[in-house]
Amino acid sequence: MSALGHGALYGAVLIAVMLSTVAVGIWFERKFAGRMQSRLGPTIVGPMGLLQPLADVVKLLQKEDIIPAGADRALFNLAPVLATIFSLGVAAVLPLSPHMIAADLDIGVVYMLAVGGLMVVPTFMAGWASNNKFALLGGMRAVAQSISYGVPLVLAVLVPVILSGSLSLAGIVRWQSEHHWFALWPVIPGLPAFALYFMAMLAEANRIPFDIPEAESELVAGVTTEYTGAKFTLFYLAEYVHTLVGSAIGAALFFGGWDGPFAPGLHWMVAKTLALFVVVYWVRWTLLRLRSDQLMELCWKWLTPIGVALVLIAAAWVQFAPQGAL
Amino acid sequence: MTLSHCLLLATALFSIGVYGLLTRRHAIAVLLSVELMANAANICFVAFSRFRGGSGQLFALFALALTVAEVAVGLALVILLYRSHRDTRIDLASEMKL
Amino acid sequence: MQSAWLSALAFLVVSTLLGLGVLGAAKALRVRARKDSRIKHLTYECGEQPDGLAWMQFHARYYVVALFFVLFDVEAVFLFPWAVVLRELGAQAFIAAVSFVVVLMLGWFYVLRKEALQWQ
Amino acid sequence: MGHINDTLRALWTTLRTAFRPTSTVQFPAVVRPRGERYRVSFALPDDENGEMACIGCLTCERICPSQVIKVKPGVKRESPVTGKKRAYTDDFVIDLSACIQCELCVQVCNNDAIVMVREAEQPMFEREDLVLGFARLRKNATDRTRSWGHGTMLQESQEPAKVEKKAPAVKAAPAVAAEPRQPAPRSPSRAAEPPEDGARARAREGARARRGGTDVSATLAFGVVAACALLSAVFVVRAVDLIRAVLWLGITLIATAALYAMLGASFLAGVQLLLYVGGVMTLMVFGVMITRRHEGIAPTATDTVRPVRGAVVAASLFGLVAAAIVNTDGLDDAPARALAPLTLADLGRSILVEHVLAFEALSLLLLAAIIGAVVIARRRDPGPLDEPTEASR
Repeated sequence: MSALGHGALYGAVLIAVMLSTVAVGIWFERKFAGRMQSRLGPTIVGPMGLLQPLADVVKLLQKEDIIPAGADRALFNLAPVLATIFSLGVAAVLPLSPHMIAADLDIGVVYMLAVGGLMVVPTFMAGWASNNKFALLGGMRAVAQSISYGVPLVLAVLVPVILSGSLSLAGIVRWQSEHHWFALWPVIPGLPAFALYFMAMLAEANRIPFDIPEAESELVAGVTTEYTGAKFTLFYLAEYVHTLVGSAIGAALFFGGWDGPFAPGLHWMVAKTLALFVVVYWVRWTLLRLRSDQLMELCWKWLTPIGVALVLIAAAWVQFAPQGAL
Repeated sequence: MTLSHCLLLATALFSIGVYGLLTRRHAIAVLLSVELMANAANICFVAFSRFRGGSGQLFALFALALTVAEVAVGLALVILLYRSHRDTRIDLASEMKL
Repeated sequence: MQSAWLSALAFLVVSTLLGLGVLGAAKALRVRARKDSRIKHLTYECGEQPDGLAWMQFHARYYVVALFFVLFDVEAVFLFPWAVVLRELGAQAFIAAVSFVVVLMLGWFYVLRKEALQWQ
Repeated sequence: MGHINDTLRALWTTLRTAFRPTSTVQFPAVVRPRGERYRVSFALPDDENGEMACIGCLTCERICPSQVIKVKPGVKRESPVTGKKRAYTDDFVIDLSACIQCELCVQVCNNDAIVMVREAEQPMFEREDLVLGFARLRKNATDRTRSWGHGTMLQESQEPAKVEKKAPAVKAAPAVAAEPRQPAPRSPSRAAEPPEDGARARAREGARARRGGTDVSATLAFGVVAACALLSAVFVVRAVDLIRAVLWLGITLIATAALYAMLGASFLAGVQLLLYVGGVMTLMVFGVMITRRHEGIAPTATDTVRPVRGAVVAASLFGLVAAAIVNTDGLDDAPARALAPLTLADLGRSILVEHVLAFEALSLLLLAAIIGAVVIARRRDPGPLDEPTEASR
């Protein structure tokens, strides 16, 4: 019972924190994007437009709920809820500080990959249940992209696992705080593995330059074409949460998570997460969308073999590096 | 939760799989039924390993990998069946030649 | 360990509650439409009358992609336990895994040569 | 690597722009100064004698490219001010809705009788309100600020008067920097720490002491999981729609994963989710989508054959095995406390030491599966039947 209570409490707090972060993140993204395009961004609602996300949410929740004719109603309604569950659920294994972790699974990395990988289910479900050609195409493409980039993701995540010899996210961070951040040392499997992870994370969260499934110019809005109001909000939320949790996991796996001088661990973790979060938006508002075939070619011809090579290099490092170099 | 509970659950799942295998004609539905049966077998492995020790878990791990290979090739055959007949009923496969 | 799974379960339950809560809030807040019409529920096809069902047949390359994904996942699944014991077992484990990966990469090379992953 | 270089340069450009003043301003709060030669509306001013300068010569009406000017010349009569005979205008109308503000009418006027003003007209609700009538044109001459030019001045100097260029209020964003400078987004440089042996970290690993729930709650949880698994399994074999069957299978598999977690097979539970639910289900879904006929699924009753016979066989199989299980002694013990759950390290050792041959054979099997599946599924004769129907590149 206490374990259940622990999980529920952490879940409630963490989800509340993540939602407010997402709200501020949306504001920040619009402001930052505006600045990058030499615009002002939101200014009217609240001071500096800070209440804009709130206004957006209220607006979205008031929208009429339309289910298209011929849709598979049960699956159509289930998909957004599932998307929320899976995107938030990954955060259960996130180590915020040495003692703040909702569920300290000994196989945290596998859990994270598995639950994150389940995101393909609601995506496809939404695309299929909408009875809409754009949605179905978007859904299929999203699933294809998601599973393709799942391969470099797994390989990139394997690098810190091999270097630390632990599958628990907290264990990996602990190893880094006792030795080195993996992004810094050993540089060769570490830093490229982070780059690989970052790209794969962008692709999994359907962020530009990997947002083919949404591809506004060709597929309207991909799987969310037929969604309105609250259900659309949930998908939107899931996408942001996915990015946020992905950033947090990147910070934990490659940048030492809570490790850092002067400040408490939680502050470091939050700072590193937000830094990565900002980089995601920075990339999003800078680069262009890749074409489907470029996307697949990049994944299969380049990232996958690079990932395999990095895994082998990491293993060789563990094997052959002089003890002092660890 | 005891070993016999797990075994009964596995048996029930297996039987449902058998039912599907016998009654469905669509090739992919047949594959799904086979998945159910393999899943039931895996439950047995894991349950025995938990209650009696031994390397049942390891065997389940290998069995998972084997199932993946099986599904991969099975689906390839379904696609081939569809190519040659424009249909995916499994009884059409009786005359299939590569 | 099992207690951690229970915590994870509770976490998932809380996320579920959030999803359902948002839908419930929307039900409460929603402004009711004054009248409903059939046209409102038509699927969106850029303003055209929807033509036929949305279901379409997809190309077999999707299958190849999914196949490759599960096979690499299998590889990863076996590399996870290997990564944990790598330090302990030393060169023997290293060589075993290297040959495992190399054999799998032969498959990758084959697919690349056959251009089965070509998304064109 | 040109792509990487380009990417970094693009990132640098956006970052730099983000910290510069914006090109846009918040309008009602900040009003951008008008340009020197800003002009929007028209006025009919007086001449130096205080009379309306227009003599109704129609030059402006003729030059107007959009033909928005209508002038009604009046009769010649003596001016009450100077006593000289001059021409007058009875009416003068400009339709602002079609005016392109080319200022040609101002340029051709020899009398400086039509000028443009710097203040715009108020927004209107009706199209007719956009027509500037005589009275409004006259009123504009006194109420509004004149624009920079008038006819005689413009005619004298083909070149506009030199106007000192003021710095614009907001600098436009400069183009992409030519110099290929790279950002230096390195994380806070943290010197390599002195080496430390990994023994401490390894010592932390180890099975955590576990406190399971009571037997009752465990049985209850098992009951829920088993019910989920069985119910969804029934739907798997009964669902007419294949996609739904696959999704139901997903629930069976997730329930099985939960069961694995309850049985202490943590890693296997994760693998089940990762490999089975994420992977095999996707494979199945793709399989269905690829082999679906174009006209839709049209599920037929013929898909399920002889359900009674199948049910009998399945039920008798279940009865037989279940009876055997129930009648076997020693299966009802609770989870053996002595048997600690297998840790991942145990699993790894077991794979790499005892079963290394199976491990290597597995790689060969996977290789065979790849090659076999690709050979079988590859398109060999690109006939009309095999044409991709998905409209993508």
